[in-house]
Amino acid sequence: MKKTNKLYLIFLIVFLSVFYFLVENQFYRSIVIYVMFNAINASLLNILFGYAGIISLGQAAFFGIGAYTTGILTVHFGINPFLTILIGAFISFVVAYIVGFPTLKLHGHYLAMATLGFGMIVYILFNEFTDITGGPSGLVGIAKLSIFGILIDDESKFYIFFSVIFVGFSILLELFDKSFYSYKLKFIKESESASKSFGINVSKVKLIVFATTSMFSAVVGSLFAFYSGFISPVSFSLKYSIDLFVMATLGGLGSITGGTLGAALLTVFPELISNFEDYEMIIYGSLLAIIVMFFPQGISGLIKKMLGKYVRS
Amino acid sequence: MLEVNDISVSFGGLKALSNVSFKIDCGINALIGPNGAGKTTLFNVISGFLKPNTGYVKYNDFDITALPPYEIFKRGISRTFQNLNLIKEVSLKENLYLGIIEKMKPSLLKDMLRTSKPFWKNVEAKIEEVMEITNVSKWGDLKPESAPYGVLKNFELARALISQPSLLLLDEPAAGLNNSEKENLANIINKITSMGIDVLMVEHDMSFVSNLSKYVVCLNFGCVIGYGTYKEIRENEDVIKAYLGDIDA
Amino acid sequence: MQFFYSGLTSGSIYALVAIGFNIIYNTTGLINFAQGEFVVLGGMLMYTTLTILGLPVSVAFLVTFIIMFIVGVVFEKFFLRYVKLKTETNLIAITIALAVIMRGIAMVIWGRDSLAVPPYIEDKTISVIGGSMNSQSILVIIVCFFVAIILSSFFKYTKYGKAFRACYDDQTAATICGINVNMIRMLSFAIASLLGALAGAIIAPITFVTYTDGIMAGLKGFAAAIIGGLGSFWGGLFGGFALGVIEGFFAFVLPSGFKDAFAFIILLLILFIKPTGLFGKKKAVRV
Amino acid sequence: MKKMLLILSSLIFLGGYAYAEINLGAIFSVTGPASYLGLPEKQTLEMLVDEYNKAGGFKGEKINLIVYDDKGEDAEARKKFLRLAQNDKVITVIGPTRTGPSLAIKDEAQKNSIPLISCAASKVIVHPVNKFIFKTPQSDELAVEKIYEYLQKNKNKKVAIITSQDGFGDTGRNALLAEAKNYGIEIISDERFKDTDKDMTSQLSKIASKSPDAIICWGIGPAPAIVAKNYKQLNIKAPLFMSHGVASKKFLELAGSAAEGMYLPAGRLTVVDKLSDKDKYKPILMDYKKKFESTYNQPVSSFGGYAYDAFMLFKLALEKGGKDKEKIAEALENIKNYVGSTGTFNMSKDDHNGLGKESFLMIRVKNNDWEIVE
Repeated sequence: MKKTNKLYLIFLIVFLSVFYFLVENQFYRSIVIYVMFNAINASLLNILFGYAGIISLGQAAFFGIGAYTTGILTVHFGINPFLTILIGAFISFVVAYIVGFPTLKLHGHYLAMATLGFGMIVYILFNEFTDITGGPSGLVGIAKLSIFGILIDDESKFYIFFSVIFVGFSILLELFDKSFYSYKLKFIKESESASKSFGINVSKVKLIVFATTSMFSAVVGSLFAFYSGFISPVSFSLKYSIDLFVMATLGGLGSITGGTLGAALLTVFPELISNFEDYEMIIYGSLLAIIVMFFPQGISGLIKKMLGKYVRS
Repeated sequence: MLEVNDISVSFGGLKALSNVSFKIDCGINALIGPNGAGKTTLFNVISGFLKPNTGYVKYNDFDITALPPYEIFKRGISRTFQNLNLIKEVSLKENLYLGIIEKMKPSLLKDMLRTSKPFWKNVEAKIEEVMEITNVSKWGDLKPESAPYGVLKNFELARALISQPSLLLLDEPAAGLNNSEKENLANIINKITSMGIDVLMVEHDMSFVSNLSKYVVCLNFGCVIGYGTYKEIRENEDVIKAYLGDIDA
Repeated sequence: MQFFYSGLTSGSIYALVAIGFNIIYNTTGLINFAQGEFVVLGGMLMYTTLTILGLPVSVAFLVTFIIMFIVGVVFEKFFLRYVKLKTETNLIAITIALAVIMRGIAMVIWGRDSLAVPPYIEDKTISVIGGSMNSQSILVIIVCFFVAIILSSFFKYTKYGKAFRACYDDQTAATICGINVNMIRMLSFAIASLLGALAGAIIAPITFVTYTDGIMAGLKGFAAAIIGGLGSFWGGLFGGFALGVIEGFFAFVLPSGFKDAFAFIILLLILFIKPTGLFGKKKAVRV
Repeated sequence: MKKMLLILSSLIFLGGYAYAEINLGAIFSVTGPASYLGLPEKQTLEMLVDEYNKAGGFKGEKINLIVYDDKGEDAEARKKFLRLAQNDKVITVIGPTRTGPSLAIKDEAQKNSIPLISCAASKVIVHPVNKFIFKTPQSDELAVEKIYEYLQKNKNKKVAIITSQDGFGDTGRNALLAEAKNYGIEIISDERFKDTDKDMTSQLSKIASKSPDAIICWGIGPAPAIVAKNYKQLNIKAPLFMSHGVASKKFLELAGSAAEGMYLPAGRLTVVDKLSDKDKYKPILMDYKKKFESTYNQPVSSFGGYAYDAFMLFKLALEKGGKDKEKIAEALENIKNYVGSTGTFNMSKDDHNGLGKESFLMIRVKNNDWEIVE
């Protein structure tokens, strides 16, 4: 039984609380909030991809389903915000289950293409049903969440609320990583034939993992809708799915801290170099290339090597 | 008791197996035959990886022909693979988890909340016991790529064993082993059968088969050309012809 | 019937990109996400050589091909080869990284506006049964078939072609038989880059060139390669035309906003029913 | 993670320390799909601020212009707005270029009570009216009314529309569908295209089969130029109308001979040299055109004009209301008949755009150049 990597979790809590008190400036808080959004999505993709070997290039679609369910239900039907999160999660689970059933029989590039195609279809539906989803000009005026009577409408309140959720999610992830169940995913990724002959119903397990990760993406999508108050299809396009793929790969596939580290780097870095726009793309691409070429295990692999035996993630 | 009845399989015109029928009972049984005789194809049919065109397979009078591999496992049939199917990312000990992951499941909640200490102790005990039988205990913490071939073979055997099957299918267990390793393997297989587990193995090495197996089935070009005790098979002309080729051809 | 002709035009673009995918897939088993960027660079180089430098058409094509050949070589030699851990995901990630770099360079050099390239042959519209075709798109379709014929014969009959295919089946075996695998991999990227450039160059007069075109071209080309069956050139060709005609058909029949959605739905159906595509070879999986 | 903390804290000191100056923020889509709109806007603003500072600035204080790129995405626009508001402590923000990003930062601007002068066209930005939110481009309704008036005069009743699937095309389509009724016009075909599409002949042949009196194509960038080429290829007889989104030399270059005889409503900037001398906009437009083309040696684009007006409005409000954000917002709201490059601005409590139909002229393409029709 592996020891839970408490050091990483403690570090997260310490960093988030110290950052809250040290930095009053809402801009930096919004950056950390965006890092947390990307970290959860990238970690979910890491489970799908790094653990179970399911190459999904359509995760932005489920993130979008959650956001749009919340957006549509609060703007057009005025349903209680919390309920919309549950509805969004449920819809996403069902859609993932139905789509996953035929898709997960595929492997490698075919699976990547099928999920990519699914993501494109959902993106086009967001664009086309203009009267409900607001089409390309998006959906304005999404209600705000209120917990125990406090309306979460500004950066600091959302920062606290979302940090709690993010830490909770990371703990859940950490426990999952050390649980017996995570071995099952690793076995499936490495050799489906061996797993099958030892009683693992491979297609069912893959389907459950795919549907659950999509459900979590939808929940985060709903929170994203509450946070930004305005959503448009642009943020749920193929570009975001590929960004998540790059974050998970850079962070380090198959290691629990991979998603978060990759998200942290790739959300903060563009802000640092944002004053030479013309060259931002070239710098971003070269950074990507260097890390993929020379740090194959991703950053978490790098940190593990540097810290040696202290941290066992 | 495994009953194979009138099994034939053809890959687009090529008849890999044609109306193979035989029954095997407890103890060590061997499936022999020259290369390309259809041994592995038959193995894949029994373990559910390949659906036959005709015929059926029954285990303890329960038809398992149409069952997917993981259902067949649940009925108590485990197998090893010809060219090693170990999980490289995890340590050899963790590879053994695969054998029991479906049999001994901790409640997801208890497992997540790290309060399942007794469960893990039980698992560790089982692993120690199985590693003891296949005497590979000291290799447990290594990754597959850093252990010798013989040890890997034993680990695959240990993985099949830990799932407490009633029938163990071994796909060329002795292939690639030197004599001392073969002897070691023979003792392990005897220990296994003494624990009440039947064995059906696909094997080339006649000396290995002779002193181990009680009952032998010989295949050639997809047909059964003889079955019985090892002595009967040795005298069977078809078998000799199949192996040594026609004297007057 | 016009949708059929418009389908053929856009289909031929997808087909050429799909063939580019297949070349790299055939020798390295890799999907090159930067294939769309080769198309963009091809078009942009034509713009520079033709409109700015005013070179004659044939010289312009030659210069573009030489530059793109070098780009393909550099792509493989200085990037792909230095990826330490060559897992499938890392190799896909490096092609994405290079796609971003090439897009950035294209933006810096050629700016953000779309660039118009003068047509290569006299631009007139030929009326065909039930619709009309532009002379330039007919040229595109002819070049498409021409390329498919050359490539499939190259891969089937020439010595070098067999070496390419050997690398795909088993790299170690190929090396033992004296095939310089690294050279073959480099050549495959160079040819794919050439092909991408050709696609970009011949469609530039019809559709202009913008530095952001690479994403959509790559995506549709990848879909076409999958429909036709990964690895087969004729598959790439027909997959491209099939995707083009399907899109044209749905744009004609349905409210045209949904045409892309239906093109992808068809793609998913093909993937579910026959994962190896129309012409793909079934890869036997040994247990 | 630790090293990231260091970088972030160093940024805090850099940001907060800007010496006493007037900070003007701007967000444009300098990269991404709408980059050919955002770039001229950024260049125009930088040019005007330079000129204003050289002429002594505001009572001796220089304007420190901070421009960020939102890549045409809402999340980026939101991040960059918060950076301007919190870090750079700007007193006004000009931009963004596209409708989506503008709507994304609308309520942030309100919360931080920072006046926002958007360069995006959609009416939704200024309806419902908000104290701090303004926009300089004409809204699509005005352009649509201009076209429908012209159609009504020539008694074309049956109209087919083909619009792009992005913010610009979407708002245009809503305006076209809504305004059709009050001009007695019947929309007989409603086609769409993506701005990355390369061939629209199937949509156009569907339209041709319905034999409309006129076709209106609403989109920006290269795609409408392809629509023009396909329109000529299918030699459809009905006249082709375009939106003000294509009123630029660039479009003529792309469409080439296919644009011949095409109609479109456009701001005066596009046809400035053809305006009669007594036109009151001519001097401003000629001055802007000369300065822009000499500084950047690129043809001036009407989208740059939106940034021009935004800065001029800000300058007027600054001179009247001083450096306080609230006062600037009030000053902006009461600007009356300011003659800008896009038209005459008459701001009011419930109209934060202030432009009338007269800001548009109906022009036609004649041998590769514009010709004023009315």
